[in-house]
Amino acid sequence: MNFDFSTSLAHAAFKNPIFTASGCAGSGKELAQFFPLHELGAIVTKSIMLKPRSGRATPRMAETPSGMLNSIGLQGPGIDIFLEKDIPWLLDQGANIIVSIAGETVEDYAILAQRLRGVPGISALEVNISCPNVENRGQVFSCDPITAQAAISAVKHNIDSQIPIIAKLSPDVTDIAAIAEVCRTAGADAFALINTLLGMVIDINTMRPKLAGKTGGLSGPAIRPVAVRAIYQVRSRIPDAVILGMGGVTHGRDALELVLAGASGISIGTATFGNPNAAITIKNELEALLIERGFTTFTEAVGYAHREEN
Amino acid sequence: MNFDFSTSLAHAAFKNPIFTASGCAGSGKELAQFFPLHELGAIVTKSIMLKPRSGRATPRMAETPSGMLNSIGLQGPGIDIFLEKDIPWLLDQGANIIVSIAGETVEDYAILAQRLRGVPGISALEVNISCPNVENRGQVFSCDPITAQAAISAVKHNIDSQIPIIAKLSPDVTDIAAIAEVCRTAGADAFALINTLLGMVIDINTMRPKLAGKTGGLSGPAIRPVAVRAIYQVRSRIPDAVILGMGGVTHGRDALELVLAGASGISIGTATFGNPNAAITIKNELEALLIERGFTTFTEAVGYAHREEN
Amino acid sequence: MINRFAATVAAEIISNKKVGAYHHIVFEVGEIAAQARPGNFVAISVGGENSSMVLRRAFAIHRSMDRGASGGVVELVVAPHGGGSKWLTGLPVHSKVSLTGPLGTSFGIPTEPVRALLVGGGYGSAPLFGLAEVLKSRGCRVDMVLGASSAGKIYAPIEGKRAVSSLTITTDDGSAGFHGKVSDFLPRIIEENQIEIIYSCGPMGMLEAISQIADAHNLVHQCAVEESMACGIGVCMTCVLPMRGDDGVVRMERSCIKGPVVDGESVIWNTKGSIPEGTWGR
Amino acid sequence: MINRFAATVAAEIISNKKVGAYHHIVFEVGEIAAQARPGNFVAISVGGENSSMVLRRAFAIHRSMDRGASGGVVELVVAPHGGGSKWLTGLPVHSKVSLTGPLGTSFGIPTEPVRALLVGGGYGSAPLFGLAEVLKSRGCRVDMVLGASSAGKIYAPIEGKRAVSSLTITTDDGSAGFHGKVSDFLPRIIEENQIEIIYSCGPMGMLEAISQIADAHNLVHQCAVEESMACGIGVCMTCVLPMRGDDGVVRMERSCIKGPVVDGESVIWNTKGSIPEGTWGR
Ligand SMILES: Cc1cc2nc3c(=O)[nH]c(=O)nc-3n(C[C@H](O)[C@H](O)[C@H](O)COP(=O)(O)OP(=O)(O)OC[C@H]3O[C@@H](n4cnc5c(N)ncnc54)[C@H](O)[C@@H]3O)c2cc1C
Ligand SMILES: Cc1cc2nc3c(=O)[nH]c(=O)nc-3n(C[C@H](O)[C@H](O)[C@H](O)COP(=O)(O)OP(=O)(O)OC[C@H]3O[C@@H](n4cnc5c(N)ncnc54)[C@H](O)[C@@H]3O)c2cc1C
Ligand SMILES: Cc1cc2nc3c(=O)[nH]c(=O)nc-3n(C[C@H](O)[C@H](O)[C@H](O)COP(=O)(O)O)c2cc1C
Ligand SMILES: Cc1cc2nc3c(=O)[nH]c(=O)nc-3n(C[C@H](O)[C@H](O)[C@H](O)COP(=O)(O)O)c2cc1C
Ligand code: FES
Ligand code: FES
Repeated sequence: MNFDFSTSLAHAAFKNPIFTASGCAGSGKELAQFFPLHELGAIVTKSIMLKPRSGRATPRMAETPSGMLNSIGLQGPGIDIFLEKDIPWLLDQGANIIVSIAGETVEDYAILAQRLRGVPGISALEVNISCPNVENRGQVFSCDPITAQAAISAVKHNIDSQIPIIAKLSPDVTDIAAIAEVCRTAGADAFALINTLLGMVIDINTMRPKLAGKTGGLSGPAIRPVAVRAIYQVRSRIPDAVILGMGGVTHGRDALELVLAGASGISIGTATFGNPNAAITIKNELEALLIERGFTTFTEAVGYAHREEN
Repeated sequence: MNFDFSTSLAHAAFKNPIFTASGCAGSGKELAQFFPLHELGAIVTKSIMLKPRSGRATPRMAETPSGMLNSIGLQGPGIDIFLEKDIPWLLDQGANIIVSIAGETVEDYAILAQRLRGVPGISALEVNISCPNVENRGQVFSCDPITAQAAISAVKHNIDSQIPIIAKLSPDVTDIAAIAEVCRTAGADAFALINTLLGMVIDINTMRPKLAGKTGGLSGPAIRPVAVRAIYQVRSRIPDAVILGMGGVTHGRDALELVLAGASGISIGTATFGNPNAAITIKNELEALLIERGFTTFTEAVGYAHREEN
Repeated sequence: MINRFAATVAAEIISNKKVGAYHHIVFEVGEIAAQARPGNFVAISVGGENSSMVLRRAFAIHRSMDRGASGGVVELVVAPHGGGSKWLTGLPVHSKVSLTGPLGTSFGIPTEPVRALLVGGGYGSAPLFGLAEVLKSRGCRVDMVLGASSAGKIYAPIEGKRAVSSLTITTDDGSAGFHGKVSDFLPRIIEENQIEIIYSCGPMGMLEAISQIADAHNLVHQCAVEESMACGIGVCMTCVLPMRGDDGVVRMERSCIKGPVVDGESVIWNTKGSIPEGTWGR
Repeated sequence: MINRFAATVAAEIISNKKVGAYHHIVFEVGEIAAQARPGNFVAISVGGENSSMVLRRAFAIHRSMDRGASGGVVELVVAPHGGGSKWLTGLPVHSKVSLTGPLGTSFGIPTEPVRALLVGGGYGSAPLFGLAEVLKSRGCRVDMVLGASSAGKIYAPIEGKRAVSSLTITTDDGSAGFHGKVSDFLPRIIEENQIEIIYSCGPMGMLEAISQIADAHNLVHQCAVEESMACGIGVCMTCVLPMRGDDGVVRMERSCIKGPVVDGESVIWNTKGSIPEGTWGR
């Protein structure tokens, strides 16, 4: 079959549109046991911060109907160890890498971008601005147009110009397309939609919030309709928006929904927890579904649900 | 067992805390075939508007993982027929009634409140401000503090003072507690949390949005963690907030979660579609769970998850 | 008003057999079997206790039998379509499912013997055999036309044919019976058999085509419609379709309680995706 | 690093029997049985195709048997707890489930014959019998203490006892064996049997108590911990617990790949709900 499965996010090209989701693939090593990482379009790394982070206390997760809550709190080794250990290892595997970064202040974002500047082998930067801003009462950066813009600008001014910037947005806002617009103005080349929804589970035995951090991020199939809506909305408002979609994709058919809504790439998160090989299965299923529908290239299908009525 | 299951929303008392959810119990007649309506704390009527409404075109629904989308578009007979037919019938059944109203303009809300003024047998008014404001590009009233406040004020100034006003809020906002605060200032006595989340499903065969209205409201167990979080947040920000909770309650244990988070009453929506007797089963299960946990009155359990660590 | 006999029972599957493209499934349902009329449907919970599918699935009652003290049964003909119906067709005997029924309206039975034509598309034939028996017992002559995309999707059990004077089969691909759509053959059958009333059940496109033919021949046409239903009991307003009332006003009516069996003439067809102009409250 | 033999297979249930409060379930798993070591666990998808439960459930391998060409089996002891485990214990034989394993670390086997004490709480006894056999085959003396809240929750199959020199049973309610907690009896047993190493598996509170006793007696203590796990393969970071590394630094380590079997001494116990001071990155 002569189907062209390749895709691109702004000026970064990938051999196929199925990626891991940030925070859902460990350092890559753990998944590599189940399949060769270079079979995916890209590995999106866990959001890395400046310093080592212990993350939140446990319990850190609760299963919910067709989903789960997590409150990892961005546990990680910090940018130095990450650059020294994780990146070279991923490159060794022949993996395409999208580095996800997260900061607590606008300056953090700037410094992280500087540290990544000139590092070879990075295809794109995902800027996780769905995390708390310590300078602003812990309000999430992407929940406020001003801080969202500031974080993206900080990255834009400090990273190599050929590295696309993907702004990762929270769905917990009144108007996600408006946030996307300011991020674009600030220099974002693409959007990652969506991060988790804020949720809570109360343990009916202890009669307190189940997670040590009280609230957590809701992911999995439960949120897929919100992801599809967010992608569709952003694509409607910004017709040439480049979108990396995610949220509850578990089967090829789910990925197809997000693609039709406007996603040029699909990240697989929670599905991997239920099935270590999920990303590969989804990749194969998506390809088959697209061919079945008569597409000859993947990119034809991107945003196809927006076409005029005939 | 000497368990006191009664509850109140501001100055309205109910014999138990399990209600129907607006739009999920028809006019009451349909459910009455499965159980006597007076067995519930109250029947919350489908949001009524000034004029008859055809609602949206079909398809109006799509099932989603542990949830569903609907886009009914507030189909209904308008306030006149509603007052003439539905209210007397419900009163005949011995049902406690909470009337839900929805407007397209601030003036609509004012007129609806006037029409309901002095109507006997209404326990409370649920003001659905999670609907589009035609005067403001169709933006949902409760998504903007100014329009939210205006709609609630309009009701407050026109309804009998002894009828509690319950502001029903959309979770699709950056800060739901902030919206609750302005509604309270405008005269809301209680909050109904939460309305549906905006979602979309794309039909992978037609490759277009599945609903005729494109987007729809996401309800059911999938959104329960968002409901619990919203209730907990509003109760944290406004410690004496009175809350009618809803969102994915399907079993007694789910109701208990919302109660512990801060809900004084629980509305049952989507669960009724899966099981016509759901509200009654949930009522019985909730009572048993509360007794099992040593509560002697329902109200002791309300917001119990907020208690200090010991 | 909603079917006043409706109740929810834990129904045991006592037989589940593949028949062509469908499964014929028999449920032990107790007293409600006695209340079921041809055209009524049941709504079944699917996927078991921890199912991600929160809504019931609607299925037309194929036949129902009240066996007195030994309990009643209803039979369904189920096409394995998506997750819910596949789960149901995959259940072993003795499984129990939550079943609500009988729901909705039933086919109107003429008080006089008439010449009736029953038209079914795919699994839409299911409710027609029970109807045929009732009509036959009232002295009616019953002709039947069943159509489907291909042979395997024609559901026509041998015992069902007893009550039928003639049975015409059509398939889109010609793999059984006549090659074509049922509507291609109706005018001739109507005329040859001097049909006085049409009953139909099947895809909406087929019902619309039959309505036009019934109109042209000035015949009463009772059809069982099929809209996406969330509740099946009239409380959710998802299953509506535009229908003209006796007062001439078009309203968005719930197909689960005003239907599934409706008067074909009263339906405003082919409006999927829009509300017809002049509809009440538009 | 994650268990390098881990793979996902469609495992057929070939036996499922209720034993006291538990179900003993045998799965046909093919080649991976040969790789399983005492202490490893498997992760199973629950609820079937349209399940609302999106995460796998972790179960310690009770025993595993490589039967060469006729395929390998693993046996689990499953407590019906919530939706997922109840679904699993309710499955009929010949059902297939998706099973990933073997996962995690295994109990370290001493190279010299030693006097080992194996302590299990509830279904935590499951992995200990396989361990006992291995230890016995290496010439170790094996004593065992099993505790639970009541008699029905003691899992101690007769054939499992073969490898054990002494078996002490304790229950919280006194319904079997000694009345009390396992930890109440350990000091005496340790001393009487001159125990050199303790292996344990059970609730976290019990493991902590044993750790203290092991400390006091200056014994090595290998315990299998149990944290809520979303992935079981090291990619999600939900299952962490604070552990002191060889470098003396406390880190939040993943119990699914650094564990479940860890050195009791290295765990910072009783920190649920908080991160211990001095933890790396706190
Ligand atoms: C009154 C009535 C009678 C019916 N009788 C029969 C029958 O006798 N035999 C039979 O095989 N099928 C019948 N159907 C169709 C049957 O309800 C659907 O095939 C079934 O709901 C599909 O569920 P699923 O989970 O397999 O598919 P999915 O496509 O996964 O279902 C997703 C959702 O869409 C709804 N849905 C999907 N297809 C239909 C449809 N065609 N009509 C209504 N809702 C749909 C489902 O109820 C569910 O909520 C009838 C439908 C109605 C409304
Ligand atoms: C390494 C390991 C080994 C285990 N071995 C066994 C065993 O041999 N036999 C046995 O009966 N059980 C064992 N468990 C516990 C078993 O995993 C839980 O009982 C099971 O996950 C509960 O799922 P549920 O759907 O029935 O309950 P629910 O409470 O509905 O589960 C909800 C969620 O919480 C998680 N969860 C709930 N309880 C536990 C728990 N105790 N530990 C970890 N996650 C939990 C589930 O995985 C699920 O994601 C083990 C757990 C771990 C981590
Ligand atoms: C355990 C877990 C950890 C996550 N960590 C991160 C993270 O570090 N950075 C980030 O941008 N998103 C993170 N996410 C969000 C995911 O990348 C993804 O946006 C979200 O989970 C929705 O996709 P899914 O439903 O496929 O999981 C995390 C999600 C989960 C479940
Ligand atoms: C079919 C349907 C119709 C609804 N109609 C209304 C309505 O008219 N007014 C309103 O305030 N909420 C309406 N809702 C929202 C519900 O009242 C409720 O807030 C929401 O569905 C969450 O609860 P649930 O998950 O229990 O359904 C509707 C929900 C559904 C599913
Ligand atoms: S299906 Fe709910 S009203 Fe008809
Ligand atoms: S369970 Fe996911 S990292 Fe351990």
